[in-house]
Amino acid sequence: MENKRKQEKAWVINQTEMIPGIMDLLIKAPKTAAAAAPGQFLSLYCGDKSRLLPRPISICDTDKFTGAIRLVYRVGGAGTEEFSKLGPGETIRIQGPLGNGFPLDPGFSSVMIVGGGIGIPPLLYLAKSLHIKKTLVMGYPSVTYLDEELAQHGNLYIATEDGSRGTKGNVINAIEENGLTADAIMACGPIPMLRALKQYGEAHNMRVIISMEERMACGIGACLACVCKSTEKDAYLNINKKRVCLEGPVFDAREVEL
Amino acid sequence: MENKRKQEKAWVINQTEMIPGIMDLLIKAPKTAAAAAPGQFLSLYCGDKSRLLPRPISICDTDKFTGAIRLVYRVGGAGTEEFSKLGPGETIRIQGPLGNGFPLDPGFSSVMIVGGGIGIPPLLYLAKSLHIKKTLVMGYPSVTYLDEELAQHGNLYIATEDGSRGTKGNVINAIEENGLTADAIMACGPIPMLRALKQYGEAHNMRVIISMEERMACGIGACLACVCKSTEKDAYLNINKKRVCLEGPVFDAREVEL
Amino acid sequence: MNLSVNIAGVTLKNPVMSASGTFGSGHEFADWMDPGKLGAIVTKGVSAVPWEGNATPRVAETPSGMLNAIGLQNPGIDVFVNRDLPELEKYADTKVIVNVCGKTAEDYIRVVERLSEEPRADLLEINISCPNVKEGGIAFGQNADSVYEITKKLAEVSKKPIIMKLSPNVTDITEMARAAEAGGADAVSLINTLTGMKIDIERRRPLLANMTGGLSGPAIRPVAVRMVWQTVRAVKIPVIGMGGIASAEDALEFLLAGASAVAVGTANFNDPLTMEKVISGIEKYMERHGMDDVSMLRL
Amino acid sequence: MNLSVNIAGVTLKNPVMSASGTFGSGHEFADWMDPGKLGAIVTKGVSAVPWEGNATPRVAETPSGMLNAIGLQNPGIDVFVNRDLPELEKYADTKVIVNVCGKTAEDYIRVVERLSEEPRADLLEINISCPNVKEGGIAFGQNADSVYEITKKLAEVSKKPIIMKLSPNVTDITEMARAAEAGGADAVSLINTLTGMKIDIERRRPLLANMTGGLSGPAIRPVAVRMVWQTVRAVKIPVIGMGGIASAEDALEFLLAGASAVAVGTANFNDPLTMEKVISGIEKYMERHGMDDVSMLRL
Ligand SMILES: Cc1cc2nc3c(=O)[nH]c(=O)nc-3n(C[C@H](O)[C@H](O)[C@H](O)COP(=O)(O)OP(=O)(O)OC[C@H]3O[C@@H](n4cnc5c(N)ncnc54)[C@H](O)[C@@H]3O)c2cc1C
Ligand SMILES: Cc1cc2nc3c(=O)[nH]c(=O)nc-3n(C[C@H](O)[C@H](O)[C@H](O)COP(=O)(O)OP(=O)(O)OC[C@H]3O[C@@H](n4cnc5c(N)ncnc54)[C@H](O)[C@@H]3O)c2cc1C
Ligand SMILES: Cc1cc2nc3c(=O)[nH]c(=O)nc-3n(C[C@H](O)[C@H](O)[C@H](O)COP(=O)(O)O)c2cc1C
Ligand SMILES: Cc1cc2nc3c(=O)[nH]c(=O)nc-3n(C[C@H](O)[C@H](O)[C@H](O)COP(=O)(O)O)c2cc1C
Ligand code: FES
Ligand code: FES
Repeated sequence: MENKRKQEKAWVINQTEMIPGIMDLLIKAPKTAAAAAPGQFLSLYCGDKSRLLPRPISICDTDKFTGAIRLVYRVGGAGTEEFSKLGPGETIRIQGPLGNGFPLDPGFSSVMIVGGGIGIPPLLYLAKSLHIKKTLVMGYPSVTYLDEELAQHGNLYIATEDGSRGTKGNVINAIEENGLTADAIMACGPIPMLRALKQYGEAHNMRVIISMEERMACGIGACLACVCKSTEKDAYLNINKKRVCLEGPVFDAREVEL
Repeated sequence: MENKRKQEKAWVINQTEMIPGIMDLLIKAPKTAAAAAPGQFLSLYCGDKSRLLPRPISICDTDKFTGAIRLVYRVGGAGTEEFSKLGPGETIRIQGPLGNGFPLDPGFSSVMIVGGGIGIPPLLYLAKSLHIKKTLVMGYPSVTYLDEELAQHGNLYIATEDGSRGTKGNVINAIEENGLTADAIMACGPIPMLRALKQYGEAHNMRVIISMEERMACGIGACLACVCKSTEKDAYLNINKKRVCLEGPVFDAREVEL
Repeated sequence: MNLSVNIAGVTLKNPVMSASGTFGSGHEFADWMDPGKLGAIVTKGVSAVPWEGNATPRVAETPSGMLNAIGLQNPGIDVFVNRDLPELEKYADTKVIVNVCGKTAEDYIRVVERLSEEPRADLLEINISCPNVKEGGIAFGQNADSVYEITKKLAEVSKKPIIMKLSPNVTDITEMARAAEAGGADAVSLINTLTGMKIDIERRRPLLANMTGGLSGPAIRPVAVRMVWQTVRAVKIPVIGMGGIASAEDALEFLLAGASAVAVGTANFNDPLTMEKVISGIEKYMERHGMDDVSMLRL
Repeated sequence: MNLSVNIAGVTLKNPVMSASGTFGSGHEFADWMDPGKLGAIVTKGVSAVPWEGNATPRVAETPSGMLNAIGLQNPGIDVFVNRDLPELEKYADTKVIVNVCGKTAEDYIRVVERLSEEPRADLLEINISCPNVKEGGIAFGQNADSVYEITKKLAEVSKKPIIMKLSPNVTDITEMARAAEAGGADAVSLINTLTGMKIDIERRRPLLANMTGGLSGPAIRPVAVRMVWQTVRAVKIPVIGMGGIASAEDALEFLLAGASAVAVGTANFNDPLTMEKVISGIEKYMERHGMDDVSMLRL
């Protein structure tokens, strides 16, 4: 068989801690980078043999010219802990790009890009790649990250839970406080945020496009681990479920139950 | 409780491949080095969490002043493969020194130190530390290693299976060919070699002191994985067995069944 | 060198197959490896009607293993036969083993009868060992009498050879294997997953929505090798071995133990090329040991 | 903060103990950790007369686990009582649980009667689940009737509370636990090892001299947690949980599942400080979750 896709052994170009607990990893993986689109993700594999399952991490940015991919991730469990130790020249096994990203020619002319917490990284790549009118709304617990870079791609509004910057509260508070409007919302973040945005979109007649998360095993549609509930019967699965890894992670909010 | 012993996090000073498949690892582990004696071994722990059991490796040399320990080992399975990748500045978890080493004040005045294959490394430390008349006999499959260093501590006779150096054949052939004699034999190597030396010693009325190997789990006498058969009932175990890790690895050949 | 093996009259070009449920309906992995290289493709369990499966989280990682509680989600036999099975035509050289699940004996019978008419289904693997569904599944597989009963019913209606897939969650695997043989099974496959559980200590509740799940991956390999070894020595029908195979060396443990063929499951999630590596690694081992037929591996 | 737990009338200052067979007779580890910090020391299985155990190799490494087939080598009850038990006097604050093995019911009875007279033996753990001996051991533990019978006999003669140690190599662990409870057990402990096997593909034979061995370590933890969870919900007597505990987080899974105490085995071989870390980690977790009694952990 020709034209098969392969896991890539990526080289670490650099890695820094952006803010406590959040790492900024730059890897060189030309084949994967070449195919990547905003909203897609990679499966990252651990070196430690006791950890078999991939860690899905969204593509935060790519440089197609140098073949670099940027990943921004939170150190939570053992796998991300392992990744956080990687230094320049070390390698990491990756598979991707996986899933369906955000529509880049979406058929509307203005969009609010809304991110929350560790859902923010893929939105940088999206903001860079989407050439329509963009307003950015990012919610953080307290310390902000990626905000300066995001601000280069549209007006940026910030919400922090502790009120240390921008609107005190969540992204909805920031949207309302600043009276922001757009034809549509594209969002990534925790489920409660996505749920609130879906309602907000319905109330304001805006299309809402969201990126979902679920625990995965294969990352390529084969194991049915990562399903979310869909409002309609999925054409392929023949039940009211969709695979986050294959039909998603990006869905029209109307398609899925939150 | 005071005076407890602890696993030590050792720093890799340097590692090189001596001959294909045999690594020469120098680590800094001052507490362990301070207590070490020839014939004792260390438990080396893997970084990879899927591999739980320690790898017992004999102490090839120590420098009490710098706190360095030298280990020479063959890359066989996954654990030694992992160790072979360690570079300067990296760390490895060790426990030791473990077991009982060779008698350094043995009550006889000349000794033949006999090694075979990967049993040779501990004999360098022994040769360095034993201040009686020493003759060294080392058997290799083909390519020799550690021979130059060994030769600094006594007359060295070499046997190679393929005859590429020294006597063609095994260590017994070398002993006989060169008409070597001594009051006693101290040896480390494969069981067939030890068995032959035991017989040779009985025939020639020489005391034979050997270092044994067995698969281990605890390395400190608690699990009873590593027993060998003993000729007499062991005072502690109350059966005809001895623990290689605690009563050994060095035994008088008369004590054990080979 | 002859790698081909015969399972109940069906010749597989090599003894390596996918483990059911880890390989979708056979084509999901096609971008990442060549399903046509396999001795057989084993498809995800299919039932008489579409099944929703369990709530998420459906998987959890465990040391050298994973828990799954997919709950046999599947699109139902109609879609499977009309859409998925034809997709596999393109791997003409590779046999197709369809994994069958059901809640009642009638469910199984319906699916088996339907598949009996499908030329692309070479063998049927009957899952009586899924720990993740409330009814059916493992309930059939943990008692020798019911293993015998269900096997007998299916053997009577099936026009394809049937492989009974056994559960390791039993006191004596050989008893189940003998019951399957007595009931007319053409082969047995083992092991399905060991029932396990992981507790999320921060959220203070079981991590899987289903509470318990099936443990698979290298962690369970020693149990699987032991059960295959015992079963091979207890029955005359072929034994298909699986459980934690992630390399050719692992597969060889099963083949040496006497398995006629092996399946790879969880390891595909870590590296889609695992099965291709297993096939070439078996070849290299045989070469190195001067064996020209895969049957020589058996101890 | 109260870490103490009560097992059958015996108070352990904390719920952490060594797993039998991995901790010698209690003092082997004393250079490397402080046995006096444990809630209880559980000693290696002891029988009426000295046992030779199996031939070597007795252990093999497996992914995130190990196989052992020590075969219950032990110096016999006389030496144990006269030499090893007095050694444990120095850990006055730590309870002693003596693990008992036998080939026949009479063997067990002899040892239990003897230990009944020993003040330093606080509790007896009856090993009816060792997969590595030909007679006795697991044979008693894989059938509810024989679990009941042996428990009943021992409960009658024992002056110490008895803990029946259950085998995971059964179809339904709760059945065994209920049989032990009905027979008069004061507690149950689980799990002993899962029977497994590893084949040395280069030497073309089982790696362990005994062919099969018992699988332990983190690999089996999900199975152990599941069985403890089920057992806690099936019996009223305390359940001591073990199987793959290597950290406080792991131990907490068992305590949340409802275990009254936990034992650490294989992990001691990797790091002798494991049990001390488990104790302090449990404390920290309780602090963080505002719990002042270890009994609050149970879900
Ligand atoms: C499509 C997608 C994109 C993601 N993008 C990012 C990102 O850009 N940055 C980022 O920080 N995080 C992202 N996540 C979450 C990230 O996958 C988890 O934080 C990570 O897998 C945790 O691994 P661990 O080893 O730290 O945790 P462990 O607890 O050791 O992981 C154990 C297992 O659970 C899985 N798991 C644990 N938490 C999650 C989770 N929240 N979602 C999915 N699987 C989980 C792991 O993948 C692993 O298989 C994304 C998740 C998905 C599904
Ligand atoms: C007291 C003692 C001293 C030793 N000194 C040396 C030495 O100085 N240099 C050297 O090269 N080798 C030495 N060995 C052998 C060395 O321990 C093994 O080669 C090593 O453990 C293999 O580990 P692995 O990860 O490569 O193999 P794997 O096959 O991955 O090991 C799996 C398990 O089996 C054990 N194992 C495998 N082979 C052996 C063996 N031959 N002996 C004991 N356990 C084994 C491992 O420790 C591990 O627990 C010594 C062994 C003992 C008992
Ligand atoms: C995600 C997942 C889904 C599974 N689904 C099925 C299934 O539908 N039918 C079945 O018989 N076995 C199923 N199994 C069990 C596997 O086929 C196999 O028996 C088991 O996982 C052991 O092999 P492994 O360790 O190589 O994964 C599934 C296993 C996993 C991990
Ligand atoms: C080397 C070894 C020896 C063991 N010996 C005994 C024993 O004598 N009696 C017993 O009841 N269990 C014995 N076991 C089982 C352990 O006590 C424990 O139940 C099992 O190993 C699971 O715990 P772990 O995963 O923490 O090791 C032994 C286990 C090992 C690894
Ligand atoms: S992770 Fe396997 S189907 Fe999505
Ligand atoms: S390795 Fe445990 S007693 Fe020697």
